[in-house]
Amino acid sequence: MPQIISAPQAAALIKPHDRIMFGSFLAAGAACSLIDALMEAGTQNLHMITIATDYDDRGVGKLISNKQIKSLQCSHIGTNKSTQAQMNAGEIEIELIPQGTLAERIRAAGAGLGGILTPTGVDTVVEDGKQKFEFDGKAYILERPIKADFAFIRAKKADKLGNLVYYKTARNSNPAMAMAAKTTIVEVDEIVEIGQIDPENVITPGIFVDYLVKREV
Amino acid sequence: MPQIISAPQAAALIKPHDRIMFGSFLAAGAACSLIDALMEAGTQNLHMITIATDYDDRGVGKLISNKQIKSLQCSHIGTNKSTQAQMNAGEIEIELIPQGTLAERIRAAGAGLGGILTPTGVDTVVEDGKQKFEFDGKAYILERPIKADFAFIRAKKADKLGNLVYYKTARNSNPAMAMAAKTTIVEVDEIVEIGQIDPENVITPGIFVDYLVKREV
Amino acid sequence: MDRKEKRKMIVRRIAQEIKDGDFVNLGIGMPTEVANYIPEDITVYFQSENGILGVGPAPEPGKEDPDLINAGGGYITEKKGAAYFDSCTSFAIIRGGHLDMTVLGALQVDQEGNLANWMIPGKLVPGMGGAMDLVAGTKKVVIAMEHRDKHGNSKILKKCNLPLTAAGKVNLIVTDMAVIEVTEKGLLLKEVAAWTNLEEVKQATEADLIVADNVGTFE
Amino acid sequence: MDRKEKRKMIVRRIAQEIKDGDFVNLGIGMPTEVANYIPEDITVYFQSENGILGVGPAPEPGKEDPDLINAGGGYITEKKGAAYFDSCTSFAIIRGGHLDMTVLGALQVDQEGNLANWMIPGKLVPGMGGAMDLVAGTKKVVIAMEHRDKHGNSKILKKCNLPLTAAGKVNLIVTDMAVIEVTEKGLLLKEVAAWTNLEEVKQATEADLIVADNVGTFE
Repeated sequence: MPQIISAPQAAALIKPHDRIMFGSFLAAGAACSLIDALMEAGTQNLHMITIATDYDDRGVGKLISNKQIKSLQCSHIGTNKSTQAQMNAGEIEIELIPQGTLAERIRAAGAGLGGILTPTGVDTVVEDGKQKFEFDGKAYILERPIKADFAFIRAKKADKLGNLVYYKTARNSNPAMAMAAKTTIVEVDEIVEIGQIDPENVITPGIFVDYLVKREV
Repeated sequence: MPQIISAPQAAALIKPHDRIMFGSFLAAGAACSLIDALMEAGTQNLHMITIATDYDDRGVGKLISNKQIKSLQCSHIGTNKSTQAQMNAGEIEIELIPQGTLAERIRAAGAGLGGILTPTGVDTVVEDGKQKFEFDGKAYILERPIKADFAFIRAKKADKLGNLVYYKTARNSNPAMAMAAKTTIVEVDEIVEIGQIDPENVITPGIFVDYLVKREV
Repeated sequence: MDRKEKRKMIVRRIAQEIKDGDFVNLGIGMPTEVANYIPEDITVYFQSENGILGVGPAPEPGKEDPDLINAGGGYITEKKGAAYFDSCTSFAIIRGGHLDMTVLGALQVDQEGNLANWMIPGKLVPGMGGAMDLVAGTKKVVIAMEHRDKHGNSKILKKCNLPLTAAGKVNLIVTDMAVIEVTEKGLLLKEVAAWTNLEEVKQATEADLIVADNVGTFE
Repeated sequence: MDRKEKRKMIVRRIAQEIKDGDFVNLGIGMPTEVANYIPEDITVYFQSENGILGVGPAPEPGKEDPDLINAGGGYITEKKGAAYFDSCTSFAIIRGGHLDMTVLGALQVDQEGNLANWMIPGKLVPGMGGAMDLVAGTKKVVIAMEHRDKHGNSKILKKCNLPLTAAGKVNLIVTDMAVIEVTEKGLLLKEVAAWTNLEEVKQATEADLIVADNVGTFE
């Protein structure tokens, strides 16, 4: 059963050089209280895994503006000037990954797979250094799982077992990331009693959840 | 938007040698009206993809008892005497696949992946003839997607767009199979108007559904 | 015809490619506007890769929900019959070939159907986002772009020189000057915009063009 | 002690391995009975690979639901806080290492921790079902079986000769005679059933046994 802690307590679990997955898509579905607490804690040299670096002043991008991120795996940085600037200055190391491949690599980590073969990125720079396959005339590249020490997840509601439901397009990468980290911390609007979420509607079963944090922003 | 047809009309779409996926787990979540209609049609030499062959007189097993299945990919046949007998008599060709690998191979087909690497089956006969990989001291085998011409899906409810919700453990392989066939036919207890299923609770989006059939048994 | 009018013409023309019942993903920028030109007598469901099938029009002012956005970050509403899903399912839809069409912008396309739209080395590196998956997986890939760049150079080349998004996957190119189909034999010029003419299109195009028997017009 | 009592003893002993808050998958047959011996002061969530976390006890007669079953096809109920999911998510939980324990039956185990429990060539081929995934992925693999087969031969071997379910993945073997841990050095005999003794266990076991310093008893 997950432990209920505060955002600062969650942030205190993070050490320099930890690998953290951040659910979010252009700030929708970002765990804002956790991000703010991590900024407050000031932990540096973190590795960020996220879909996009959101905005300079909103979503996961705030941690980049605050210079806490040393390296980054994501699919898009175009909406965040700090990321571009730090990349150009050599202050941040970036692996750009096609968004569907990123999602699937995260899922593979959570599902215990050793990798997936995808046609995405074939004949582009994405295939560089990767093993290539051809079946029935179609080419695929082998993409390896992406794991993390922590996942910062945003859900709408959790019961005390950690069963989660999400809200509209704030769902995005959160369910996959919840499966793929050693420790999953979930920021929710509401924590309800066991039995108050219909078992048919649970998106992330509680087995994937380690900590619950009540959203404060 | 999916077309609403009868079970006999659905069965009439099937031709000998077609590859059909059948959602079901020991008869829970089997599309019984579709199976009965296919027995009535008597189409033979079919290839069946399913989790288990259920029972001789219940679930997908009825099609085996009725000698309509020429070849079979599944994870378990222990509950069906007809399957065992036809296998021993050389009348049916069987590929036994670990259940999680079966699910993942079906999903891979639906998701456009060229395969997945799984640790399941390493150092067993399952790895025979397959490409093997080792990463960080752990071994994996490459498993290829399983596609089909048709999927016979059982859901609880559909709206007229084909958005589906399931019922308890009748969900099982149905959502993955709904994604993986050229033509997906869904048997439902109830067809409701568009807008009557909460968008948050849709398990299979209508984009995967070609035909809806009202359950009659 | 000013630039704004030309862009409207492009998206209006692309809207005609969409059929009743299609599932379509619209890229960021100009492609997003295609949704505004769908005829009222057909039903189209728009997918957005951040996790929704059934994107509705922009909300009324004051009703924006920061957790209900499209892939460009724009506020949207939910169409009746919509479904939400996570990134994995979203890209299963995309990569798995379940979408009928995607409309994307481009920096360059070439006569082999190659597309470059995600980076200019040393200058602009926004990242590929979902574009590589969309182009790899969707049944019909339509490019919406201006025919020439701001220096007047052709964006339709014999061979792309920017890093590719995907090779050989583009099906149709719609610009402010022409409608061009990518065929096995090369680029087939099918329509010329009413404001220009065949000769001007040829001059504005670096790639080899095969001119269709009956070149139409669009406006 | 009759056979039925011995089987009860096995599952009772295995129940003691389960800790408060554990997520556990129980195999078909004898392992399923482990659920009946969980102490009341701990909370355990049982997963069944057909798509539920939070398996409750068997329903009252007349309340069976053919769409609410466990992996053995037995009727179950839904525990408060349960969740349903599809086969892919179910095996993501299993293969991804998220379960604390699985309890499975066996035809043979050996001193390298190999397990054979899915076929006897030319005789019985039920198929592996979910067993290969469970053994490959779960943190702790516990085997529940009788120590000897019906001919009196040891089922704990130096080397399995039936087709394997997985290699080197078994952690604990609980039989009607002994509790044996699979360690890097070999099989560590930790407990002997109260109805028998160390010498009888050794005689009934083909595999090499390392006898623990303080061999306990169980009953």
